[in-house]
Amino acid sequence: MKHPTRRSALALAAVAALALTGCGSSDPLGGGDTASGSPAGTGGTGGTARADTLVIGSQQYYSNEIIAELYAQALEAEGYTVQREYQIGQREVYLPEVESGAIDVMPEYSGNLLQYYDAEATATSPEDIHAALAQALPEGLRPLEPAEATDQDSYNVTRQFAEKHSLTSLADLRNVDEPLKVAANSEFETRPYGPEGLKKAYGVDVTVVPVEDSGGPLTVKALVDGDVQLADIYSADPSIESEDLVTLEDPENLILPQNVTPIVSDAVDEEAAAVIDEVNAKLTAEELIGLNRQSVEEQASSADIAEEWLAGQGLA
Amino acid sequence: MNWVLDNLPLIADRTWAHLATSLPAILAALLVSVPLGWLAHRYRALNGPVLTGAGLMYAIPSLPLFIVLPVLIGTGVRDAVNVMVALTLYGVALLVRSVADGLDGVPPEARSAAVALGYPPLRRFLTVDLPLAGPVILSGLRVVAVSTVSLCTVGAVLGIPSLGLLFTDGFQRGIMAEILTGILLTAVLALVLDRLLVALGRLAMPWTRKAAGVDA
Amino acid sequence: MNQLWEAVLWCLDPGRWTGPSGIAARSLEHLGYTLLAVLIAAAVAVPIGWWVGHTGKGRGAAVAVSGAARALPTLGVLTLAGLLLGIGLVAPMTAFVILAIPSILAAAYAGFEAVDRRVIDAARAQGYTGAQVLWWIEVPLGLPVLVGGLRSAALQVVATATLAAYVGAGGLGRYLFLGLKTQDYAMMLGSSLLVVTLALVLDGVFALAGRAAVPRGVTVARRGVTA
Amino acid sequence: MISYRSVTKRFADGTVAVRDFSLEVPRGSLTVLAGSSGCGKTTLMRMVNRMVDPTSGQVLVDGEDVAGRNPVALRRRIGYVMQNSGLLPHRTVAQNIATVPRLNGMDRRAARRRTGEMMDLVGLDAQLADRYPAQLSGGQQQRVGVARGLAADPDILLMDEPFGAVDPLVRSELQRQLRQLHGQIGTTILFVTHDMDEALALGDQIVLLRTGAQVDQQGTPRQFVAEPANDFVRTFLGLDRGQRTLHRERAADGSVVVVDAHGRPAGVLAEPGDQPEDQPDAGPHPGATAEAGPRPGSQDAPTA
Repeated sequence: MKHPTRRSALALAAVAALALTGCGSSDPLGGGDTASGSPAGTGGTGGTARADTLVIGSQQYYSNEIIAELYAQALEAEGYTVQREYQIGQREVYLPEVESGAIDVMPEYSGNLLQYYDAEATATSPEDIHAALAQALPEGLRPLEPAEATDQDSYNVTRQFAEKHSLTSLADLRNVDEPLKVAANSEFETRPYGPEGLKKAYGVDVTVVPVEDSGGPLTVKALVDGDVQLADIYSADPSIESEDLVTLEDPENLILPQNVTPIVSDAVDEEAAAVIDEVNAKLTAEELIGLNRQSVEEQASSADIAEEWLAGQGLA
Repeated sequence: MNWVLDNLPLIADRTWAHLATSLPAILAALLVSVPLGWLAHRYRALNGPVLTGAGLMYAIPSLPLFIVLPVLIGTGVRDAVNVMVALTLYGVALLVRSVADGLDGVPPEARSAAVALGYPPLRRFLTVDLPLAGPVILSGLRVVAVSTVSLCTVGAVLGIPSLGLLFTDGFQRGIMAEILTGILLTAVLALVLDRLLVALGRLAMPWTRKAAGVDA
Repeated sequence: MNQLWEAVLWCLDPGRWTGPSGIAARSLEHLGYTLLAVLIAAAVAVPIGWWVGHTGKGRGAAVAVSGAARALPTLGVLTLAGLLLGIGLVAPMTAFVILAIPSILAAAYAGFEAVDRRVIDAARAQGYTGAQVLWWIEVPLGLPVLVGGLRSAALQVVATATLAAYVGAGGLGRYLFLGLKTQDYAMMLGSSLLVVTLALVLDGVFALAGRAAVPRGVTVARRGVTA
Repeated sequence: MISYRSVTKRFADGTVAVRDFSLEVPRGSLTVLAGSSGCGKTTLMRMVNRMVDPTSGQVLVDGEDVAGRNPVALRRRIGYVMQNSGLLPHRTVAQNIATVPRLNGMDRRAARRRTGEMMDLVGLDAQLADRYPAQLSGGQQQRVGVARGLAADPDILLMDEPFGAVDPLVRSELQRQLRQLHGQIGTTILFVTHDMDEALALGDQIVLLRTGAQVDQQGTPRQFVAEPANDFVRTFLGLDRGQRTLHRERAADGSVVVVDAHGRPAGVLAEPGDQPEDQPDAGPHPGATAEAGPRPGSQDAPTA
């Protein structure tokens, strides 16, 4: 008690020493290295999959989990053994595992994934993006055919706000004379289609209010309550329709298309790829919104939703 | 409550993952804290640094620790080892002080009596000091158990399986029942563990039981 | 090593410190959330804790409530409150206050219980009223323990206040989540360092307050006699 | 002065601490309630200032039932000294002594003056006024306790084993001074102890109690030693073991030594004329300043 400063300093030194010794031992940013270096990289639930077992992952996003479950059940119907690794956070968590081969199938979104691997990418059309993505992916990974369904960021306003300021396109935001706040996940701040992109493409100033539910109910609530004027909501989100929101058009292609694109490892052979392709081919924008609606409004589990949909499509 | 009934396997799965992560961490925290606490108790010079260091550890936000730790120890973010190490660190942060306090509180008479009786040092530590410090250590361990179980949920933000996934998923889908289930189960797990520790403590330290039926 | 160095550089970049979303503003927000949460929690828990400690009534209930509150996962409370209350400060505050209450409540009654019963008995025998025992004996003698409780509550909240950014509020959590979601390790680690620094500062302030709170007669007792 | 009338105390758990107890404590007397722990003596004492209320029966002070008095006001009129002094650790000696006068509304200056008088009365060096209790020796703390009990000039002083925690040497000194003080101020003192030697040394009147506050014997010290009422009293006094059966023996140097039944020396027989002064009017208190400062390392070292 007599020498608080000295004690704190010692403690700081101890903490720093801990950090330093740890830092020296490995390259922290080598995400692939760290994951491949650890046999337990597949997470807490299981050991290494057998060669004939396909590991299917999903983002920490309910809609992504449904798509993963679609692939999983379709593969199981064809006699494959599937191990599920769902809800594995965001890209920085799961991509190292995908790259290391611990996960074989991962439903992804084309535009954002391309930007993750190549921040300078210039492609804007779905086809160009797909081609660029095939190039950008690390060795051992390949994208399968994209679905028609997209689930991309979109700027939304309430019907009332749109009518008050006669808004249909992002460009119309220039005519709004009040300060604009947009609710979105925090990474939106640095995305090319975020505030800076919006300023560059349309000359509109916005500030971000981070809400980490990926355009979920809280984001929508913030918009409807009038706490924010704009909300970044994924285009496949059923609440756009149920809350009667207006998605602002993006004539400058500021936001890259996010077609649902499975990323697979070499463990996925042509036959297995064909099964996934077949599912993906039936996955239209409307179908995806429908699936999401079942999850959010009927609170159905991904397994039930997938089972019903595959049966309805004659796929299982 | 429909959501609960429809998702029992999922809930069981998450509960299991939660226990599988938090229980080893609690145990590891105890095993690490005893020698550390002893050092802090035995060597005055180490007392300040160890206890303040431990206190500071608790001030590190859990979320970045979950991310930074794999960078430091070379595991994957979702690696069970990563989560356990992080939770263990927090547990140690709380428990070292209890161990040191408990050992400090051992009556010197008891200790010198043991010395006088000719106990060798390690045996004396294990059979006299540690049991007498037991009640204080136990109360620290109870806090650690409850807070570890509660803290374990934070990993869900990174996709680390636990009951916390019910929060993140329910949050995105707007299912209150899912979040509530997660909260209640976490609390129940913590409290059950707490009662269990109390019961274990009574078994292991019969002398701490309140004397029953003694006239006033 | 590199990582830590870059994080330190990130913290020290003067360009990041200014402006409404600069480090200075975010740190102040963070500190503000922490103090507000501790203040509200204290306003709730201290009177209850004192009442429990003074009367000896409801101790079982207080232990149970603070035990249960400790067991409530902050992330769960935060998301639930978020869904119910919308974005802004109310939801995270609710979670932080619940987080802070157990330590403060326990410290408030434990401080009273630590007062030698004989001292209180003697005071009553001298003719102190209940209120005089409370204000002149139990409160001053229980204060060091209470400050200790406020200290650990503040440290818990300061570390957890990063979660405020999860539901649309500010604080240093803004950097943390942004760094997390954009794989910006320097930002993530840097903001963590800032939180730890803030915690250190708070800890120091509370340590000083804790020492000031010990009545002189008790300090002397600890030091032993210097005749 | 203080009268117990068929007092019974039954605690919530069913224990009967006091059963049908009656006693008159004469004004100005020093009455000792003696007995083993658990005999109900402290409970009896605490009924006087309503720290405990009897289940049935009455306790009268100056003929008035205390049950009708406001406990706080009552307590401020009755001094109380307890074992381990019960001093407020965060108040100085002066503040502790001034407690009740200040509670009664005495202004700071007057209270300070009163404190000085009290410290002088109990033989405390004025320099100790600004010390904290933890800086005092056990004996000094007890003196402060007595000073505090007397500061409001009460008619009654209750003392609950006040010297139980100090070493024998200091205890006998404190006992001697208490006798002296009692003679000086004439306050009615009700004194509780389990130590029969202390009872014999202090009491004008001794009441020896057994479990449930059953009176074994009541009388003067002389009556106790000379006419023990029964075997219990005999045992309690140590009469049966010969500890108080004293004989004269002439020592080698010619002086007369008094020994007990086991031949252990109990004292020296004084010739008429050189009796020690222990009369109330014995002037300045010898030994009063013997403890002016704490003496680290001595038996009477502070208990901090």
